[in-house]
Amino acid sequence: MSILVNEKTKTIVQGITGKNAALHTKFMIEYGTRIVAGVTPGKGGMEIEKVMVYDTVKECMDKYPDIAATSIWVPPRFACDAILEAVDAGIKTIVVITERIPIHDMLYARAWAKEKGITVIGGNTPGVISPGKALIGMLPTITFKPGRIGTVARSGAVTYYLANSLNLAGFGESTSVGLGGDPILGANFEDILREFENDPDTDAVVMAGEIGGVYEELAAPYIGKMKKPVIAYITGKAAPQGKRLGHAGAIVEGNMGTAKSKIEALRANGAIIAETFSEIPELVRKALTGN
Amino acid sequence: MSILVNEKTKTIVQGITGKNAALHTKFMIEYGTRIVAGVTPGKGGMEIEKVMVYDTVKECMDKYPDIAATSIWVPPRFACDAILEAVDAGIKTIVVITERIPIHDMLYARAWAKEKGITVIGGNTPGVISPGKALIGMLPTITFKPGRIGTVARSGAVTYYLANSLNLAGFGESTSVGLGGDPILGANFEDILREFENDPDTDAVVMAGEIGGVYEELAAPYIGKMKKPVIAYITGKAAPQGKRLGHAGAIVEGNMGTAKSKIEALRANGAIIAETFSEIPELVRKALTGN
Amino acid sequence: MRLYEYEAKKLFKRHGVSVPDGVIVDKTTIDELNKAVFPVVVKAQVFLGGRGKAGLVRTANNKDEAIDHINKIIGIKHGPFFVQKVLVERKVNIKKEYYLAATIDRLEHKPLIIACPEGGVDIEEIAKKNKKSILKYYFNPGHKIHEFTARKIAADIGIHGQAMDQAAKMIQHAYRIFIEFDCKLVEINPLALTDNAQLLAVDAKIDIDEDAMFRNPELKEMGIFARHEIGELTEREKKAKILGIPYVDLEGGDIGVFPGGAGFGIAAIDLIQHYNGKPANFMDSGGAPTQEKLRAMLGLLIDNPDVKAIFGARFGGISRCDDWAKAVVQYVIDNEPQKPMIMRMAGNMEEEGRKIFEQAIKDYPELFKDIKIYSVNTPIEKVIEETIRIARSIPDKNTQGDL
Amino acid sequence: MRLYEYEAKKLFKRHGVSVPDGVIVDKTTIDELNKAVFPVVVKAQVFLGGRGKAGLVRTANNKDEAIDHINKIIGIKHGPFFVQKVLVERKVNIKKEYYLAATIDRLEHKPLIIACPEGGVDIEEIAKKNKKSILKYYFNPGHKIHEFTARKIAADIGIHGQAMDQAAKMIQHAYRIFIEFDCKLVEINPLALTDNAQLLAVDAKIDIDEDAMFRNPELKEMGIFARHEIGELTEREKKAKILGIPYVDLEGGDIGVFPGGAGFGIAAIDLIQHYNGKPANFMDSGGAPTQEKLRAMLGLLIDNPDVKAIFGARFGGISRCDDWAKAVVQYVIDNEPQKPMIMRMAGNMEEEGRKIFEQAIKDYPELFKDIKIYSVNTPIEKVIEETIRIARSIPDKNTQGDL
Repeated sequence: MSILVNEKTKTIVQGITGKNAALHTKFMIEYGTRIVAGVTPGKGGMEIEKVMVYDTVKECMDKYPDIAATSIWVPPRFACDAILEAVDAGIKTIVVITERIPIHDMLYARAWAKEKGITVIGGNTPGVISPGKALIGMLPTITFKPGRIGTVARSGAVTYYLANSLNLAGFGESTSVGLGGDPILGANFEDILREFENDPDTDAVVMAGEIGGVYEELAAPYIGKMKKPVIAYITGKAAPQGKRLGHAGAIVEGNMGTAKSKIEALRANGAIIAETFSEIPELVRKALTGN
Repeated sequence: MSILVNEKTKTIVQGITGKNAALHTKFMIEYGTRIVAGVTPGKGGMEIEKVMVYDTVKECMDKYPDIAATSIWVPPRFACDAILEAVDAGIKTIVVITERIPIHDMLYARAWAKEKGITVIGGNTPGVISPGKALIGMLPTITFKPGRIGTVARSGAVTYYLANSLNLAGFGESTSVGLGGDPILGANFEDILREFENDPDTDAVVMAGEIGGVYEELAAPYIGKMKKPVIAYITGKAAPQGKRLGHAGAIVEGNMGTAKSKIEALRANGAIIAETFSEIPELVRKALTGN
Repeated sequence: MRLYEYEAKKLFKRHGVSVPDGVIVDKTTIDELNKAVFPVVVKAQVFLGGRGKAGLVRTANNKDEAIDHINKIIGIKHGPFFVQKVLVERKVNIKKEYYLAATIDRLEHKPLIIACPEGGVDIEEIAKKNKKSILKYYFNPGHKIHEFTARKIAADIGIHGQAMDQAAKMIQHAYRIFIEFDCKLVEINPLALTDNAQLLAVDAKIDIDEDAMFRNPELKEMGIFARHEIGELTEREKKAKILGIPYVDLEGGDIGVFPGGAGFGIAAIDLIQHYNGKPANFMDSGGAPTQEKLRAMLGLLIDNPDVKAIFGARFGGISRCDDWAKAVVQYVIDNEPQKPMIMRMAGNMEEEGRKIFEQAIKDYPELFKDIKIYSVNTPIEKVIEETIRIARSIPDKNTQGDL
Repeated sequence: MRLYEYEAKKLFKRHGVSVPDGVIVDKTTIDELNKAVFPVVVKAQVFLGGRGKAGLVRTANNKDEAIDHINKIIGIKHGPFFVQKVLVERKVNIKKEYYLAATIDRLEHKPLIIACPEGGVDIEEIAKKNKKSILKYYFNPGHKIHEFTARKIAADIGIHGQAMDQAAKMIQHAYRIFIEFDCKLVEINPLALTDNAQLLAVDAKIDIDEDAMFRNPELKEMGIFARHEIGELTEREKKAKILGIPYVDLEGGDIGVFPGGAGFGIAAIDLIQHYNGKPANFMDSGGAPTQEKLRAMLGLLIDNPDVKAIFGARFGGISRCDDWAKAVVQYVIDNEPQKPMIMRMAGNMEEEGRKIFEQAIKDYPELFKDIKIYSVNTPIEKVIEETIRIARSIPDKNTQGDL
């Protein structure tokens, strides 16, 4: 198994005619991802990497009713609409590569998806990979090896380093998920941790968070309930602090958002805290073997 | 019993400081309606007919958490907001006296109320009366007598004539409901027929519809399922016909909307059709006694 | 409230829905033709369909031809309407026609868009023949139309490629107009794809909710005001319109109907016909008529030479019987009408109203001799039957009313 | 992006939120004071709080006093900011102060309004002392604020009577500004009731989502453009800003950090500190940097005299290793930097990137002698430790990189 995507998942690419999307469509197909169609409004009928392009997601669904995942590569101002279109079509997993999506747009799209029980990963995610099975997004595939460790991180590059570090020590990944770097995200740590907890092919989870936002703190209570070990790596301990404007943020979020608050919340709920990438494999090994 | 309102129903008046609302507040109180508060934004602290005025519905609810009904008397442009305010506060029955509410406003308020399971009567309704118990609205109370016939009509005056006709023959009403004359209504015939069907103190229902709209046709299938007899009086057989602009209306509503289509739909589902007010009591009597 | 084609197109143009270039011309503004690009289509501005068959839509290749057409078309009677203005539009070469409309489904209580890959023809016929080709898209009240929905609609009716973006924008704009201007209907038929790949609203129908016009001041800026335009008005209907009274003359009637609200007005006409009487009019007093309005309503009936008798009824709800009685009494004293009036009064303040009539009868017995006032105790049908008898000049001398 | 108080108030005024009358003055526009109505309050325009205590908010009874204050205030350094402009506002007599804000709750993923019957004071203190007095109203994304909600908020914070309608309108307008201008924060503190029963936004804080500015052209019309203003920028930060590179100098550092995306940039700083090294900067290359941008990023580090060694890392995802290698090689060839560069390259197109470096080392052995390139097989921490060693001028001669 694995989570979110595997070798059977039929998937499409929204914004497939863009330069980057086209390039990574090629990479995804080469890796084994089952890309059955692409979408770019007004360009229906074209072919990109032998993938047929349609004008709308609905037309793809009419042709392949069992499409279960999509990735979104459109410019930021069109991203909200592309997500809504995928949600409306009922695609279960939506991976949003686009970065710098307006915050209010993302809140709106997120609420829609939530209401329909659809998983949105990102925006600004490098993607999701189930090594040896399939990739949705633009993760560098050579970095990942099949295995039984789930990883989830906010930053793209940190996702690569996590896998790299695990692989150098002989571990591999069941699935690696990039949550994305935008301020408002679809899925958060808790959503992905739940998936890993329920995945029979995942033995432990490595999560990497960073300064800012509240998703790490929000996930902490769930970690306390998990049976599988969670190794957490939080960056930003040495980062320069931004100042808040006004007081509303403090009223809503209190003291959340610092590396310290995140580490404390996670540790208090049983997460194992790593200080460097290199020590992660050893912490995983200890957690799994009990010594 | 009775439906929607009785002598125990705590109710408020929205727009109570208006001239008509104030006058009918007096009548309602005289009739026995339990009016516990009134609302006019910015006029909190006043008294109308010894009823305390508040700025918001929420303040009324804070004071009397068991308010179960309200009537709305505000000018049309404020009606949608007043309905939303009552829905938000969780008041179960909302009687909208205001007439000529913009159609799109009413669609919006109606959808909100429907989502929260709240009954909206009107707009442009003369109100609801459970004779001898309570009145919400501006129905002329002397016209109604306690009894076991439910009535529901679209037009205000027709509601009066129905009751008048029944009373002259010795019948009385469990509850009389004016659906209202606006093109988009909250509750429709079916909603009220369901209430009467479930009311142990109602033996038969008289409904009065008229040319235009689709509410009579929509109610017909439910009448076919009812155990209680329904006597229907439909006006507009001789009325001059308005012409539709464009074709969209015909595509959506087909041939509905004429007195003929309504009478046919109702008769086909077992409703007893009356031709005049005067013959209604006899039809009721026959339906109840079986001869 | 229906808009003329040229008004609807003006609104379209201001809000992002492309229409053919055109000018509006009446007898006094022929010079507007100088702005036209020929060849043009000259289209009579009336609410009724079937303009083409009636010769009210004509092509002109130059100004002289256009003037010729205009002179022929203006003044023609089409159904109940006299043509007063024509829209002179650049002729477009149509490659493909579609149907697009936004309206309200009163069964579902939702706005919807209706679209069809075929347009320009009788869409109701298509709807009957091939129901599947009529596509419906429902919206939740208060929700906006998303871009992807507009694209989906465009794709569903077969608009692809370059035109798709145009179509999606047009669909969005049309729906926004529908919502923002509180429309009951926005219909584009045909929505045309021209031979140079432009999408244009070649015909336009808009019906606006008059009750919401207060929040659309832009209509006033455009010279569009609230009005009645159901058909050609009779002189009396025009007078009623000026007085603000919904009123319709019924042909061949001899009983003037002076009802309370619209609902009973409709019932009264039915009942008069049921007893083989001939109602002369439909009328609506509105919610709580002033005494001036009530007197004006009575005046319309009294002044109608065809009216032999007046049937009146007031069930006091929000409008009180005593106010009604005062208005009637004052009218009679002021105008000394020579027609019988048979009326029934019941409901709120009935007692007070009765006293007003009793006093008036005592004070002016001569003026009130043909006026009968019934109370809540007499069924309305009896009052109607009595009115019909009186109108037929066979008054039953034994029936004197309840006063 | 934060707005200055005067910018926020300008936006307020244009969109229905009342503010005190005022003019904005700098050293070159003292004449603006002729429009002021005295007495006035002279307020320094800086992003940092605590202006009152710092003497940056002063009352003036006439023009001379105002000029005197302005001359004293402009140029003062407040925190990292130099005061450049002052807002000169008519002094209002405040009867009661409230707190009002709209922001986004990232826990709930919803916009909300925060209101408090107390304002003008330290609201965070109030929030700690009396949590119940801080009222929160959540909204569904995309839904508008209803009038009744605005009235409810006004009533909840104790605004009744005549001021209620004003308050409700202000709350609605403020929320609409929050939504329509894609704000992260709109804060009015205090929202003041004056002694003549007017409600005014006496202070105003707005933070706008820069990523949505494309759809708010009105900001540009108002002279508000995208910008950085977190604190006072160093010369190097200013240069980076002009180049479009997110860059922050870190005091006392000697290792230039040339990372991939922002996420790893943050991690790299932590790791350097973890191994007791001293990072000189934070930097973010953005999603898929051009070769020009990469070369400019390197230039910023090379030109910094404090930087002894450069730590670079590229994990090829959307941006490819070969592009990165080309940029680095070209920079070295063009600029002949005299600093050691220790770099790791892994991911997409790693093989192609490696070949580019191999070729360059073969072609320009002298230029590349202090440049070490590690591959995916060396843990990043080893590369960092090596960089720190080199920066401390104790290079381990045995470590030659993986090429």
